[in-house]
Amino acid sequence: MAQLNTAAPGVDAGLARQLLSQMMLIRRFEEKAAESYALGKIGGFLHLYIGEEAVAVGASSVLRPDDYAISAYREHGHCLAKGSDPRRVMAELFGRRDGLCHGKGGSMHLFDKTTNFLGGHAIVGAHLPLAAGVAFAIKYRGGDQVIVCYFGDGAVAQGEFHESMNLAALWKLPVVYICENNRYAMGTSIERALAQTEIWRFGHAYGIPGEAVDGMDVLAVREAVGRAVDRTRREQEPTLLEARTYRFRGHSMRDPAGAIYRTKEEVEHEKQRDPILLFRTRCLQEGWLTEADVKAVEKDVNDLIDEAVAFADASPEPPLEWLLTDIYKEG
Amino acid sequence: MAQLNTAAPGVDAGLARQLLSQMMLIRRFEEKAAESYALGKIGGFLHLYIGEEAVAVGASSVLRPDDYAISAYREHGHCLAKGSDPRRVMAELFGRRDGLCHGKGGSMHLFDKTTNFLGGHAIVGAHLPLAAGVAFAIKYRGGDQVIVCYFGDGAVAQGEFHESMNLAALWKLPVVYICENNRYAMGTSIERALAQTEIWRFGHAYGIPGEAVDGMDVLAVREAVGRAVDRTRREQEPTLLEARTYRFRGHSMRDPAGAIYRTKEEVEHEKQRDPILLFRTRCLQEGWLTEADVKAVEKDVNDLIDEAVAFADASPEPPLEWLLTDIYKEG
Amino acid sequence: MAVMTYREALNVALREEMQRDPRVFILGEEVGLYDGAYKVTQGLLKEFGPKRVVDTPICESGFTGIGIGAAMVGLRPVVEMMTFNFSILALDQIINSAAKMYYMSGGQFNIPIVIRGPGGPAHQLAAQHSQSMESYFYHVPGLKVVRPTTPADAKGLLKSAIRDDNPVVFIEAETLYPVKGEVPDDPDFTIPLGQAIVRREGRDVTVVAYVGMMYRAMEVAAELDTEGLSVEVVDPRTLRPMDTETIIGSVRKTHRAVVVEAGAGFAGMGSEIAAFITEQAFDDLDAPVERVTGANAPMPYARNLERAKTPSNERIAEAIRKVCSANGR
Amino acid sequence: MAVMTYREALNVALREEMQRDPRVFILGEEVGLYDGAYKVTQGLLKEFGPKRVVDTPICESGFTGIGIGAAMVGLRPVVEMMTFNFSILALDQIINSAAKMYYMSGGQFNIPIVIRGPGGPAHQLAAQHSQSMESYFYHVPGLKVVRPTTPADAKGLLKSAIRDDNPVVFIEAETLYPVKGEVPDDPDFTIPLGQAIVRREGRDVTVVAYVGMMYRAMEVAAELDTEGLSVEVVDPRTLRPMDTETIIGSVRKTHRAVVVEAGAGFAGMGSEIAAFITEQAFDDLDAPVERVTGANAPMPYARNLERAKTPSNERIAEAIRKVCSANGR
Ligand SMILES: Cc1ncc(C[n+]2csc(CCOP(=O)(O)OP(=O)(O)O)c2C)c(N)n1
Ligand SMILES: Cc1ncc(C[n+]2csc(CCOP(=O)(O)OP(=O)(O)O)c2C)c(N)n1
Ligand SMILES: [Mg+2]
Ligand SMILES: [Mg+2]
Repeated sequence: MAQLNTAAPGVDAGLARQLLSQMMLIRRFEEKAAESYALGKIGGFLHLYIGEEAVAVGASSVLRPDDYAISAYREHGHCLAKGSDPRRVMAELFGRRDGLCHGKGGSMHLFDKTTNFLGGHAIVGAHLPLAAGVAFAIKYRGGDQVIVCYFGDGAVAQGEFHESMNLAALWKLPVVYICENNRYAMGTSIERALAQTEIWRFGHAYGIPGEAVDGMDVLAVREAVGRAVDRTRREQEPTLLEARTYRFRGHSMRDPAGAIYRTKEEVEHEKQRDPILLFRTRCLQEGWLTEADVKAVEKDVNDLIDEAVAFADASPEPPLEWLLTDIYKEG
Repeated sequence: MAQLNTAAPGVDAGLARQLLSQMMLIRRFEEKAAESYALGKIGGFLHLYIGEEAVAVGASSVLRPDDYAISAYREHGHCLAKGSDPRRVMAELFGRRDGLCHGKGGSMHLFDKTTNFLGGHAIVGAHLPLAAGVAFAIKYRGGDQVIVCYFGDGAVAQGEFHESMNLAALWKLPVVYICENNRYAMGTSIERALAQTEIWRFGHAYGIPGEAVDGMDVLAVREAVGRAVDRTRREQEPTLLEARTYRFRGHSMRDPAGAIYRTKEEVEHEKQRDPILLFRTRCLQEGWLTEADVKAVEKDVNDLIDEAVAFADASPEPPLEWLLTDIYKEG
Repeated sequence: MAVMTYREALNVALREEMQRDPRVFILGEEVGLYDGAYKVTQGLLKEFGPKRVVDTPICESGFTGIGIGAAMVGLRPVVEMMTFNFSILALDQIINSAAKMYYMSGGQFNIPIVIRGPGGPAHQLAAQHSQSMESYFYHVPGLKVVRPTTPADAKGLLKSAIRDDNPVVFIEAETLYPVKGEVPDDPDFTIPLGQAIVRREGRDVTVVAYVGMMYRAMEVAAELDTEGLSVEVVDPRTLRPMDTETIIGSVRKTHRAVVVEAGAGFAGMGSEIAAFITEQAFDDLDAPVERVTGANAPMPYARNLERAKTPSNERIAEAIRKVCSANGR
Repeated sequence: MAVMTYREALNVALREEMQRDPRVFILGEEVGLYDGAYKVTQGLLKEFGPKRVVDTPICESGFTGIGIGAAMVGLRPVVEMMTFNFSILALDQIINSAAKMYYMSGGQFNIPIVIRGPGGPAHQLAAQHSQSMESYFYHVPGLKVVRPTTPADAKGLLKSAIRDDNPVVFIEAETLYPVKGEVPDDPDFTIPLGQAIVRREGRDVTVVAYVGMMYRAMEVAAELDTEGLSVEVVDPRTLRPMDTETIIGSVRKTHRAVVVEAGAGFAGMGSEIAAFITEQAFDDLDAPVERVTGANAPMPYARNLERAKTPSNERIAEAIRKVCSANGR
């Protein structure tokens, strides 16, 4: 089995536990969401993040609470990693009153003002300019926050990718763009979508520094994003990171196998690099955690997610009048 | 005064006369159009090409009649260089029945099916995908034509630039993109619009070969476009050329001076590199043409354009019923 | 006649037209290797190869522009929008390039393109993925706009759209893909664009409805029959050009009209239909035209709110009863 | 009261609101160094500096998205579309991001943004640069849509739009920029969004019209006065939310209505206005509502065709006479 050997300065038991526990929380959340989808408790599109947890967790671990994050529709992990209450996230997936968005947004449109998580956007590419706009506002106000913008490899073909890179570079906006390159946009591999498959290189044209990072290695992500965030915060300039990752499931619950466009062997091969297994092994090897620690984390996570499901289940449907609220803000 | 010294293999009196005469024709056409605009015979927006003639003329001189060309709204020169009858082009500007488009298109929407000139598009950036589509059709049919797509530096910030580059490179489409970099998009200099001002370098990211060329030197343009067209025709792959040029007038007749955003000195300096003066001098120096030849060309051109104006003037307004024709093509 | 689904009928139409005319090709996201996100293009890559069934990256404006450019020089592209929600990114190309080119060029360059894909409210897809997109198109001179309701219409209208020399926006109903019906086998079977159809004859009131709402109207009509109300249901099928004649003819007979639409009501298709009915049949009308429309809200995710967003059978029935009771029937 | 042009009134509104609220800034093509393609932002760069008056490259989707992102976290951007024709490139951002965000987020993120610029038919700008763009917006829940007719309205409504907590699409009339009128000086003068105004009282017929068509309606009303026809002219000013009350009130008084609009008629704003008038005042109407609209064609370049495209005074007068003669006045 594959192993992680990146340098790990400054990692201690506390950090290791935090990273492992967040990744496991997201994984467990997603598994339960899939179950609930099968039970008909969640409807619509459900895009699971399973296999990609190291990106959200590694990246979020270097953000301040007042930093912002924004994402597309495969955003449960980003939202949870930024600190949202799993109960309210699950309730949103269930379309219930106590959901983050009171049941109006659903899986693809999670928003959490309390954690500065800015959505949850389902038009591929459209949130890249929004991220630049948030960065614009940060700069306008003279703040020192940054915004992290997650997007898929599929968004790179979209014109708004280019418009955003150009504007962010031209105006020196503090946004860290993180492309989660899982090599497929639905059934289209990057080779069939992009004339340039080394996505971070697109930054060159705009003078945007960037790099590719192993998105299955939470510490590698943490380091790369850490560097990027520091630089972006300091220089007030964008960065483009490419996190190389893989989704273990289909594109959404409606593409359960994801088997038309990729081989079983490929999927099995990639699963050898499960970011959670890899990091757990590393934690044990390095002595950051014991088997007992890991078990405890696992139990805590399971309890939390069971609680989230129970909470979501118990939350009532939104009242019918809410169909017509939140359309216009009054006064 | 500046001089042209590019190597000029294969230039003879015939070619020299052709190039000079076309550039002068376009120049004279534009001057007369400006006059006619002042007289109220032309309305709306009128974008003059004065100063940039070497690009259209150099490029068109290497195209076959069955090759295509497409452009934006500053396209009188491209249309004329591709072979349209100046009388019908002028009549279109006048909004008359005998105009290329029967008066429905006007200055910004010249189309000529007989010369394979595909417009005349006024949404910045929007014709770049159209060009790729024409190239797609060429390839689909197994033809060996190319399409030349002219666009301004302003279009580079637009998302469709990126989408077009990516698709053309990915699918290996025979389109020669020629960016006419006149350093301004209306009042916005490229430095204020683009994080990368060496526009041809944008090709790198997509693996599109390209180069910058002196757009004031008709022979240099001819050579560079010649090479690009040969390569594109042979390899069925796109090319991105950046022709460095300058518009001597304002953005349109409504911005007559173009003086808010650039200095008089800059404009005067650039006028020293008037492509027509430069090429005329060269022709005389090299002995391709005599003073008498040049005079004769000048006279022919003046006559042609006087005739074009007379023709346009004499052409009636389109009949009112035409308001409602050409909306749908009947089976 | 074969019985097949709406989805299959579309698939057959595409296949037949591709067999018939080598200039026809398909372009869009996941249309090939994946066999279509909604499987409408299933098997076509296998039959016609990658030259004619072309998978694109995600760049709606770019690939729609490619289709329009190809159509300028004589190909006949069928561009699939994975769902019509994404067509908004290509709207400039569809409206400023496709719809206007024939006019701007003074009749030189017509654009024989079909832009097709699923649209309308779907199941819990929320605000950005579940909406009636026809409103962005039917106002636009130069476009034709089709919304097919039955499998037979899906086939016959799509074939006409592909053979049409103009840009046709062809919005299928995402929720109707599995619906079955009889479909003529004849490869020359087509349904002309711009012809409405009377789905059900009736004496007391005309209900105008298309796609999903047509099925609801038919259910309601059957129910109300038992109450002694005779409902005529007219399906425009093509929204532009609109077959006002058939609709007006029906209203002149029934003297009452209800228009049903799934989309938001303010300035929707129903507004135009109500307006032209009133204009052309004012003296025949015994009551103002009633509109039953989707709520003027974005689409919510929660199931109960979603259900409340779109006209229910109850609301349709209520509107019918209301117009029928006005000025005594 | 000062007399100033529509353009100046807009300029003053921008200046006052920028002085009042440091969160307000302007973003768009040529708004700064060039002082605005139509000079609406003249002098603002000089007064407020490049931080608050931001020139953008040509990328409507990108810079509108930047505005929306900035609004998400509390700024109050005014995004200029050089002309509204180009807003079609930003339509996804305006509709899918700005209009829906407050709803999708369950009331967490409202988007206080104004998208403004000139729109409507202009002079010989042809199909792609001369069109009534409001039809892409007024159907959309979550947006407010304003079309100011007079200099005072331009000022008062723009100030309200900037202070509004929702996305407002503010479409000025390109041809009205030089029109002069009295404008209140008070920096606290605003006109609430969603309030129509009766421009002229009359007894016999209600004409609903806005921007350029309002001026034509007023001219026609004055002419017809000499024929003994008393015309009331109502200007909605805001298209969404529409002040149906004022319009219906007027129709209940006059019993007749004509709606005038510059844009193409099929499924235009006039369809909705005609529809709700008929719905709400059916029994008060002595004749069907007449619509006088632009031709259902793209905008031609030739001067004579262009003139024929948009409703003339003659056509407006004819429609008024027609409704007034129906069922005897
Ligand atoms: C503009 C647009 N076009 C198409 C879609 C449909 N769609 C949803 S997700 C997706 C694939 C995106 O892939 P990628 O960006 O790589 O993200 P991933 O799903 O791999 O996380 C597509 C085509 C969409 N949502 N938006
Ligand atoms: C999408 C779009 N946005 C804005 C405009 C208005 N506009 C017309 S020309 C122009 C400048 C274009 O500059 P460039 O591409 O460099 O061409 P040039 O005029 O220099 O030839 C602008 C902003 C437009 N026509 N289309
Ligand atoms: Mg992907
Ligand atoms: Mg330029």
